[in-house]
Amino acid sequence: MSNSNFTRRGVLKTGTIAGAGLALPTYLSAAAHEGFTNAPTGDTVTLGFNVPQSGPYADEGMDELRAFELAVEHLNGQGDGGMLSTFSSKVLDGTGIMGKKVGFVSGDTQTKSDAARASAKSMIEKDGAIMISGGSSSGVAVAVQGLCQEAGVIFMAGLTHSNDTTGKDKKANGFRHFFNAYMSAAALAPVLEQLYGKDRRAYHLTADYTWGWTQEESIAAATEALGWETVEKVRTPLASTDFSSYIAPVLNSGADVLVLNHYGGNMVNSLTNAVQFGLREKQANGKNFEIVVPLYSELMAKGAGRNIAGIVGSQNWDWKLENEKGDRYAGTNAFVQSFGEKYGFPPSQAAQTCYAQTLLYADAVTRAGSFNPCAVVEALEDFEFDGLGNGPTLYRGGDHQCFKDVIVVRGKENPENEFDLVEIVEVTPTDQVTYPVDHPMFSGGALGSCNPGA
Amino acid sequence: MLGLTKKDFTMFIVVIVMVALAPFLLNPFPQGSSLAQMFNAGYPDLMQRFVIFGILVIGFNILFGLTGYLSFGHAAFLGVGSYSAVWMFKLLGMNVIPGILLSMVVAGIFALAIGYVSLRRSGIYFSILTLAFAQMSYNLAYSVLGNPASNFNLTNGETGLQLLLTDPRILGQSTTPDGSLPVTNFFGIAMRDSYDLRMGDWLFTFNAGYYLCGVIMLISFYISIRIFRSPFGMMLRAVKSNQQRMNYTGLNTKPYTLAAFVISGIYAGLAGGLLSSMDPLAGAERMHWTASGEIVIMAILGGVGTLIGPILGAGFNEYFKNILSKINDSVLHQWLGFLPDGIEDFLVTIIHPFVGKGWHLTLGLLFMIVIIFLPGGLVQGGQKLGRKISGRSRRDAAKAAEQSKSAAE
Amino acid sequence: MDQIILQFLNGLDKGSAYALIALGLTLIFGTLGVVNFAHGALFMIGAFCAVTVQRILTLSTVVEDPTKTDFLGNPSKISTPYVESWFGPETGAALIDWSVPLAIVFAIPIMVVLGFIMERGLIKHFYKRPHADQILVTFGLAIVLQEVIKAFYGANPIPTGAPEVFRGSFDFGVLIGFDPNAIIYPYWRMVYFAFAAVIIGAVFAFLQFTTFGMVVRAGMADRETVGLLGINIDRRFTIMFGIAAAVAGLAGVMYAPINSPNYHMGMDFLVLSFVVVVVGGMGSLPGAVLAGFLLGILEAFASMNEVKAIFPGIDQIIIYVVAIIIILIRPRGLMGRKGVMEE
Amino acid sequence: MGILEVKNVNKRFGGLQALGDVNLSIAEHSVHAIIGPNGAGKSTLLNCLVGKLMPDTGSVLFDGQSVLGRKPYQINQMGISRVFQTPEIFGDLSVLENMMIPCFAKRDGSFGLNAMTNMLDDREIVERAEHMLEEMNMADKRHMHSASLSRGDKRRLEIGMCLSQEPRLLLLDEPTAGMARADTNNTIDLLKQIKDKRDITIVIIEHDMHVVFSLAERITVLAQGTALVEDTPDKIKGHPKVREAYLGETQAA
Repeated sequence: MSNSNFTRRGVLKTGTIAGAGLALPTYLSAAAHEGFTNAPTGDTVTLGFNVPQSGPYADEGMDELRAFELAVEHLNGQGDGGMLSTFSSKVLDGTGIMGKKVGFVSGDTQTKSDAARASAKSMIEKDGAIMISGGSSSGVAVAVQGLCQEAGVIFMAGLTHSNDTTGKDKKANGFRHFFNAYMSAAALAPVLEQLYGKDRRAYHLTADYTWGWTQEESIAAATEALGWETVEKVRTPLASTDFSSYIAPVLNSGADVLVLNHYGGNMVNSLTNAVQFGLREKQANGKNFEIVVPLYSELMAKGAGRNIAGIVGSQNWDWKLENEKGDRYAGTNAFVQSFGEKYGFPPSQAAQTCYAQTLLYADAVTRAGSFNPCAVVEALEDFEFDGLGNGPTLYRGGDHQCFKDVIVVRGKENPENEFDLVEIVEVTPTDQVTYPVDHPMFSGGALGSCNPGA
Repeated sequence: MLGLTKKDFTMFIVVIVMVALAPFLLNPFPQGSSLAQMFNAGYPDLMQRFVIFGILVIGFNILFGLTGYLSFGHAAFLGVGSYSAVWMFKLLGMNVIPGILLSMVVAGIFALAIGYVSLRRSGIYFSILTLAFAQMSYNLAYSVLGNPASNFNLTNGETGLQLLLTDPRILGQSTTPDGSLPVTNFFGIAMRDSYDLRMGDWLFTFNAGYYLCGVIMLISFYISIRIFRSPFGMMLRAVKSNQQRMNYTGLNTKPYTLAAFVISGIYAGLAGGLLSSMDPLAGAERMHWTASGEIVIMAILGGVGTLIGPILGAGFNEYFKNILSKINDSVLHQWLGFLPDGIEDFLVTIIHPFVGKGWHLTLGLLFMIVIIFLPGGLVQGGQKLGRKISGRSRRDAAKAAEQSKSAAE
Repeated sequence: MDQIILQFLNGLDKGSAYALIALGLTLIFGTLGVVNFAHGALFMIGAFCAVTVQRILTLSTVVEDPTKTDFLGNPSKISTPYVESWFGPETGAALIDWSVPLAIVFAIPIMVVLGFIMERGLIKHFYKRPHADQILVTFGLAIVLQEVIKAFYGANPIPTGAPEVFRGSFDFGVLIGFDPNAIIYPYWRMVYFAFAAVIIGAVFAFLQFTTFGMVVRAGMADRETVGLLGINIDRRFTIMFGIAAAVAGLAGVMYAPINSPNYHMGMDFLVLSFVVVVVGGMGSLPGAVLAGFLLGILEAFASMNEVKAIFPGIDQIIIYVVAIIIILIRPRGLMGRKGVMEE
Repeated sequence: MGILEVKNVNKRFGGLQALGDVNLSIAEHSVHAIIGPNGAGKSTLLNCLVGKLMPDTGSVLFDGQSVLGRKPYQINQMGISRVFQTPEIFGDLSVLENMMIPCFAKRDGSFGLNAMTNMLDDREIVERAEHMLEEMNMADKRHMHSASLSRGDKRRLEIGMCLSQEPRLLLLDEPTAGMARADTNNTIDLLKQIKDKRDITIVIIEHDMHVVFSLAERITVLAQGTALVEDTPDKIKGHPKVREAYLGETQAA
């Protein structure tokens, strides 16, 4: 099949006739020139921000969208520039990307694989988006990443923590800045040992879906390596709202640590239930009973209220990082400042990851000198950078995962204000959370080759 | 013609023309204009959805519209069909026909089993039975049947069943020479192939997958017309009207309702198979009760028991869902940019809660408005409108006649 | 054994939430003949009444504290709730602490009025329409209500704690001779169970022993005849709608400390409560309560590790399996009347 | 040996003996009325004949074959048609369609998956239905929505629907209940016509003595679940037992 131009009133806008072959439809027919999907033709370039706007993660999605808008502003030279000034790569100058003004479209993933793909498809097919970013769950990330691979656009993952995203479901066109379950486990293990000792018995409650399973596997492996024993791994239905019947047997099971592999509303409810049952005041095996929530977010802490006090978990980033841990984490304050000025509250880790991903994409395009996804992939692979708030970071070429320090946090006992919910306990350095590309927890998939589409 | 009455045939022709010309009809605004960005719907994914959900609701209407049995678990068949088709692409090859056929067969078997049990009850008890079966399927697909670590990973859980480079595909290739996944095709025509037609500022996209779905939708629609007009269809309406009389007229209602249930299940399976053929990933959310509820909503929105209603209802729902969720503040500002700043900001503030993250709110309000004011759905709305227009033109004609008469005098 | 007792307690507690919601749903269905898909939304609004009361009580005066800075480096703001400055810090703090029980007082009039508005403004136009239309319009209303709540309160759950005295749990096991910690149960859940029992008892007593209740019961059995007696049954039914809304709202208020309220909690309960109502039998109040407790208890037992080891994933589907079995064995649910909602 | 033989039929509802050892023999080609006071068990007996209820003990033979344990539609297919107290028709369908359905049932049996032909193209059925409508004097109403018919027309339609199946036994459950005198007389005339023209047995359950005595050839009186007497109308009129059980009650009422 071929693209054709058909002039009726003698007005010929573009003069391209070229084979499209096995291609997604291209709205901008010049795409065929360039040999890749949605090549920007005019003076703008369109990015697609696909975030949950309805459903339980809607607030997180809105925070991601705010960060995207901020990033677009900074790329276009508006506002205070945020992390552009601290970013180690200096090719971005506030004139958009390669001189093209950055525009964006947004959509709703609804935190459903199907809906997220439909939304991403409409961005690619209708709006001519050349990069898709965002999302707040791993199922969605994997599904949209697969779509972008097939369509020939770049996917810059938002919040996705499952090992699979850059493990068995990794794709050449997809990149993840956020950390993953293995890294959480590796970062938490030494802290847990230090806080609770080597002789502990853990009881896992796990949300019964892909992300829950990989986190359970990672945490169990890391804690067992410390000498902890895993008493039981219990799967809880995703749709559960009341976890009492899963929490009730914990205390009598011989366990003295409860690991909650839950996220979002599930985690808020299970933690609230656990605290209701008084687990935190109990003694088991002669020790204080403890609760661990391996993946933590500000919004979850907010939802759990004072139940979060004293609960240990891990984060990709925290807005207090630079203030408390020094200028290794440069960029943090610049970002918090410009986000806070605009929206009136500090950004979440989801916002930071989305902001950083947008800048990283823009930077890679500029360095590559092309919007061609394959050129971008090449520019991002094994790219080392600094100044985006996480300290020195490597985008590993073997699996498109970022490697950087992981933050271990704890819920504050007496928060001073509504933003000050967690305290940073420890920052686990990069080399402790790094794993080989062929680690068994990440095996089973292949990047494949980059797909430029048309 | 084609065994249809003249009226039905005319309607069928109108639908054929609409399906064939959809790429034009759905892209009324020139490419690149701000209205196009929001209101144009002529891109392949959405056009495919229009016709696929059309098939789904046409099938649902055969059950609900004719027999009055309200199934609240129809999404299960959609999901089962989707999974079957993807499995076919994984195991056999990327031609869509085996996948579509299998999805119909499997959904039919599923419908036979669920229908056989559920049709022992009627009314809301039937609805709850179908709901219970569908929710069971959903919950199992999401968790137990979808654990990648187990040997029995039928559905791949939350992520959804997807193609892998390592799939066998015994009649095709596991991987294309350049290392990517092969694409779904119909005897070599890739489903995502498109033909772009540029006319001045306008751009129209003709997508292979859309036309395949469109043809299948037309066949499904034709079959549904035939069923509506057949003795079988009359029996189904009789079931809805008076089951007691059916029984005392020597007719066994169970096989009639079961046949209707299975037919509509096959339609749903077909829709699922087509969804997977257009985009080979099947997610468990397709089976969630809200998805079943959406099918009911589409049917009632369009007009229950009417022939054309399901297509209108499906189109209405999909269109607003896709369009509303993509409007954000910067788009609003772009639209209303011609207004003075104060008024622009004010209007944006007013509209803001109803678009983007608020699209559910708008859709909910639209449902309520339609259902309150148009009990017969959009079809009734169309009839009312038609009557008003024809009424006015008749009045106008009468007036004109009178005037010419008085002028003659 | 201790596990069984423990899960039984859990079941009673889950069951009391199901029973309360199903009771209101059945009241509306039994009296008005309307299938109300917005009932879950009423439950959710009840929970948000608790949130709102908490918000009102914590409305604060804000003063800048120059000694500290906030995250942007500006002087940080110190807020003192008005109630603390009016009634003194201790009384004020106690009031805030007790915001959930206080919300009951606040929720009753709100829910009743909301019920009246819903019935007079929308539902009454749907008495003669098919059940499918009723389902759709109330479903639309449920979406609208929850989206309005989302627009005001966001999508994130909002922690709404129980009063301090009800935090923590009680060790039942010790009382009946088990080891410590074998059977522990949170105080607030016990309060919830007791509360549910009182509400259910009150509704039954109201229907059984008041003339108003007797007329309503007669109307549930045969609307036309009661209408012929010259009794304005419609007004009473409107009041019943208000009462049903209040029951759902109160169930929501008291549920707020158990799980932090969020805007979609109504939808989470909706399907379940319909299953409960149908299993109980359409139109039967005792059936709804019975089925609520039955399904709650079975759900609790199904989540035991020992049971899951035999039937993997049973806790995901138990409710539906039980519903299917009961409807097949008993065509009209546990206590349903013949001919109700069978067309 | 009659066409319908009811032997020792018993039916209990909890503590209530609805039918006690009922025996009944209905001769072919006769018009047989069953009368009795309210609660005598008339409806219960009828329901036992058509498969809606299952007697506790006893047998019901239609043309030598037992009807017990069969579903209503199977009993209908054996040749028993039932007319209800309030006309049961397909209110959402047109009059012609109402008439076509029993024609299909007669020709194609209890189930036919005839989904691809246009029903109006089935000339045989359409002609049969139209013919029956003419016989019922309803041909001009054939495109009407049947729910909008008058009660008398609904009754005619229902009887016509039953007749179009060419049943051997027609059961009528108080066919004139709630009718005005004129409609009642019309119905009587219609039933007389049917009796004269057709090779059919009619069993009629009736309250209205005027109807019973103008139609019936034999009458069975049911009281308190048992068949008191069976005889010709003339004999029944003067029967002391009947006066006591039946007329006595009507006088009191």
